[in-house]
Amino acid sequence: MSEELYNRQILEAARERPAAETLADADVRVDKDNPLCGDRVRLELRLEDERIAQLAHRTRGCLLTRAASAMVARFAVGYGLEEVRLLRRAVERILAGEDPDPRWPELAMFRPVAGIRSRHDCVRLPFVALAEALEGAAARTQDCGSASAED
Amino acid sequence: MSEELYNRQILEAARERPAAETLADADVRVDKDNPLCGDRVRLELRLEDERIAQLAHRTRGCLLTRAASAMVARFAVGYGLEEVRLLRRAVERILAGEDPDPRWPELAMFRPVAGIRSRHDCVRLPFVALAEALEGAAARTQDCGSASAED
Amino acid sequence: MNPGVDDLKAAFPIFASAPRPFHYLDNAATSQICRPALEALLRFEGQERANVKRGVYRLADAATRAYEQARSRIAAYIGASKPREIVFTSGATLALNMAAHLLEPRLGRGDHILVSVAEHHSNLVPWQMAAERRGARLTALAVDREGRIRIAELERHLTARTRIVALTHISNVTGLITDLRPVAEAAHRVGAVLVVDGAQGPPHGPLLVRELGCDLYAFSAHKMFAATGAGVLWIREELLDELPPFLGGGEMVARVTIPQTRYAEAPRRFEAGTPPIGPILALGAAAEWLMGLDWTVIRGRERALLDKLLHELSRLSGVRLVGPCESEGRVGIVAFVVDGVHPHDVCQMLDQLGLCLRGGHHCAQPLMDAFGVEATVRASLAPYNDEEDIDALVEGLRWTIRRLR
Amino acid sequence: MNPGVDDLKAAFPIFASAPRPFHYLDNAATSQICRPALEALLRFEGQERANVKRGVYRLADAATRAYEQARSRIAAYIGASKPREIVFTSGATLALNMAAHLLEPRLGRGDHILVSVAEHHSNLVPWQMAAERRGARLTALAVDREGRIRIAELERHLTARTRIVALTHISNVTGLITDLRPVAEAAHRVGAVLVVDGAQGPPHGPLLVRELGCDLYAFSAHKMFAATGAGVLWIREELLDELPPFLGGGEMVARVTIPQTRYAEAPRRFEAGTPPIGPILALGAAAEWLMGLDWTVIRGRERALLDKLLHELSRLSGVRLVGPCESEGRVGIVAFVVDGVHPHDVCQMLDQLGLCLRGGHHCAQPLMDAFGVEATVRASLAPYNDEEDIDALVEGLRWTIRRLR
Ligand SMILES: Cc1ncc(COP(=O)(O)O)c(C=O)c1O
Ligand SMILES: Cc1ncc(COP(=O)(O)O)c(C=O)c1O
Repeated sequence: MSEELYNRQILEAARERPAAETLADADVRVDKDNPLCGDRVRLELRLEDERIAQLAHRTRGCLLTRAASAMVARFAVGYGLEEVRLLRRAVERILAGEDPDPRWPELAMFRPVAGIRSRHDCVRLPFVALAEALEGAAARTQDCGSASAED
Repeated sequence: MSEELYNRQILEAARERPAAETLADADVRVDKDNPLCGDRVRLELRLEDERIAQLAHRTRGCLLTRAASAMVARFAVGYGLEEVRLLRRAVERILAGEDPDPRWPELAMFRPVAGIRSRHDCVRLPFVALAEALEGAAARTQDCGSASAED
Repeated sequence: MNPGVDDLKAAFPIFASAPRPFHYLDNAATSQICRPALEALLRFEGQERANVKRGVYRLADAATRAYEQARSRIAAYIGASKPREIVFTSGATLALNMAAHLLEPRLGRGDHILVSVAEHHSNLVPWQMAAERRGARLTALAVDREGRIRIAELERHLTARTRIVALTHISNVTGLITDLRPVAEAAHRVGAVLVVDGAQGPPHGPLLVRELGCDLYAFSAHKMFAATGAGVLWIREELLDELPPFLGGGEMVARVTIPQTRYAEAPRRFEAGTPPIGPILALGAAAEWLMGLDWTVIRGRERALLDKLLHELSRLSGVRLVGPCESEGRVGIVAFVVDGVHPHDVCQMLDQLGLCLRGGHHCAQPLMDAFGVEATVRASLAPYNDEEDIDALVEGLRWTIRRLR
Repeated sequence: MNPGVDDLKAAFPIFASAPRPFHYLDNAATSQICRPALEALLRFEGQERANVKRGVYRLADAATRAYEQARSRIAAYIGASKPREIVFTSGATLALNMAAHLLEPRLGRGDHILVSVAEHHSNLVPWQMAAERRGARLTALAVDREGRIRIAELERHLTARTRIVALTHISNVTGLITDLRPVAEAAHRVGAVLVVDGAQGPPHGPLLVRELGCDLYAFSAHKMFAATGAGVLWIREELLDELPPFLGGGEMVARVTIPQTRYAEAPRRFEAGTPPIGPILALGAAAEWLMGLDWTVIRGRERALLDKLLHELSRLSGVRLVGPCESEGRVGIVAFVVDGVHPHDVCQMLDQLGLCLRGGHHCAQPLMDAFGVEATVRASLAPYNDEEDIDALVEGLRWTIRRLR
């Protein structure tokens, strides 16, 4: 299993360059570090109706993190909070050594990482960034909606 | 060896009551604790020409400490700093498992303690108190003798 | 009944190798290690050793995984709600010092810390030091004649300025179990946190730390049948994220520059440097093994031995119990004095019969003062003790009294 | 030549059991345990276990004796003038935190602590924390392009307000040995004490800590072929009696009452609670065994391996050394990057060939910043490494570069 860790899918995904590294009119921006190695994902989203209309990322990281960022970029446009959470769960399934969620068969490329716990965070990082970005946006909307006394 | 730890000599010495527990006209008084168990020796000395003219002690301790105090009481009258230091060394010899100094054959009773390091301080306590008392007295005399600017 | 409970000595390697007779009754000081703990220690140190938390090679990855598994096992053993509530330390004493430092920022000049007269020095001196650094006040709940902490006096001590209540779960001198629930409620009512010295708790079986009502709980591995060198500070999750770090160093940081440092999340924030990995894995293995035992049986047996011991001691003339005479509300720890014979001499004599007991103040001088003694002899039981140990002790005491009094 | 130096792998149990190939090159993180240390650990935990410092029965007495013998052995290994200068801790990180707390009373508002950019977080964060608590200033000596601490700039940093200089003995990233003598002289001239992070020192042979000129010296057992869970803070005798205690608890006191405590003498004053006895006995056994080896031979061999490693790495296209290119003035620790391949990916690939190397910032982020890198791969040597390990590493790097770049 470990032999296929750097499989062709991961190597190719890691080489994918994002359509954009930054967005002029981003609604949300999240920076997420991996404290283990200092790797960093910066994610920017433009939202429409609480769904992702456009996504940019700048990823400085290992092959696993870069491949994971590429997956985020590939999947996320059109997603709302619900889908993003399902995607997070699908990633955890893979890292727990389970079969991939049929909605995202590409995640299977990360199967060999299941056996190497110290690398789980490398795969998680971009997905966590995505979830936080959307959750943060949702919370903000809610806060405004509930007209809390915050300022 | 350990079988004879509580030998007749030690048991008898531990039962000896001091001639005096306290002196009305003591020149030096030293309190010495064994931090291991809180045992305590209070030693009072009357000096003449820097030699011990009279000795009293109050010993609250185990059989070993009490036997050691009895030895101090038995030996020390007439001693000056020199003899007290030799006696200290003789005690260390015994605790190191060596033959007793021929000047103090009675110390042989403590031979079995050599093998039990945690009890060495029980035997030492009264002898250390004695040495400190005389060293303290000598230092004070010196201080006065050299007319130091202390006050 | 659980297999193995009938011959527990077989699970503790020392009984196979120690010269006979061997009656180990100093379990409150340190207990003997169980085979699963010793094997985990040996396996890690001798065959699978790598540092944790950083390496990506398989050996290091496995070590990290085992380390986190130990955290989960210990969380389960003490009934923590999450593994992240478990902070590894080198022992109960460091855990209690850590507690004092973590809580120190809450102490202002004139604020109040409440302890008890029954505390082990490790749950007293750190609070004295913290009080001194912050100009806080420290008071102590008294004990009754039998050493019971006077919980009834709580209300007299607690004030709006009380920030910390630090009490022992089980006294290492009397074996008395503190009734913590009312203390927790009273402490929380005035806004104080309750820190519990649990050094003598986990050796007597799995517990539910959340139900005790306390906020921090400290204990040592070497007293619960694992290796020397490891300990735990349990911190209630609600507090975890608001407490500052104590020790600085590798692994507890998120980002370090010369002018400043951003700290990592709990529990990493509290675990600076290379942890005592081997001892921690041993602790995890011990917790796992202990969880599988039938504690109803073990506790019942301990109680029966304790009853027997108390009964026999009370019949020995010249022996005086220090602490209660009954087995109610306590574990198998019994302190006593032999009139006219120093505790160290008693223990030294008993040693000649293969009996290992401790004499001294048991790091509880204020309690000794309360009892009006300098020191006591102490017998403390573990699941591997049996009637023979008690019989040998009683016989040994008779012999000692004959010879030394 | 000393018997055994030719086949040192035989003295380290892991090499007999680890699946082949096994090339352990992460010694700066944790080294493997030597047989004498493992046996001492096992013997104590499994067969001779008792708490130290208090019991009078033979088992406890023997444990105390062994504990003090370990203190003497370690004093001899590092060239301390007295065993009492050795304070046992749970590791280098705790030792450095202890140093910071012991020295903290010397820091007034506006006083100055000097460190360097090359420090491990464990010798930086505790000083940041102390500076923050006392309102003191912290500055850092810069490093040159190869990571050498700029000792020449000492005079610019030191002032009459400098109280503490805290530097590494040997960098865990570059292997560079700090020239401590001139630092000690300059520090002492302004009345400052010199604290040295010796984590990477004792693994490279016996030393003479007094001749280094420093005042406190901290290190860990697990990096010098002993068990995890123990460490040492050496304190120069002249300072021993004037430093206050740090951790409070059992064994470090002379007399305790509720209002106040009188502390014991050094080193007991600094050793609160039950120490990591097993790991400390293992450390003593390791020190004793290491003392018997021929370090002229071992150092010569390490130097030759280091030369070979540096030479091979410099010939590999795509590999860039981080730190100096020569073996002068350093031990066998080499950091490098593979252009375009993340250090973690490099290490993960190497692992597939049985090579254990660390990738990351090595708890030295300020040094990484100075080098302008996020992380590096690091190979670190121990006496049991040989040419095969170097050859395997070079081969592994070639393969990694072919596959991942
Ligand atoms: C230079 C240096 N200092 C301090 C430490 C901290 O040692 P430990 O993690 O054993 O406490 C290390 C080891 O990681 C080190 O290499
Ligand atoms: C009640 C109690 N608290 C604290 C401690 C301190 O534990 P350790 O010495 O393992 O740090 C002990 C053990 O001596 C104890 O019995």
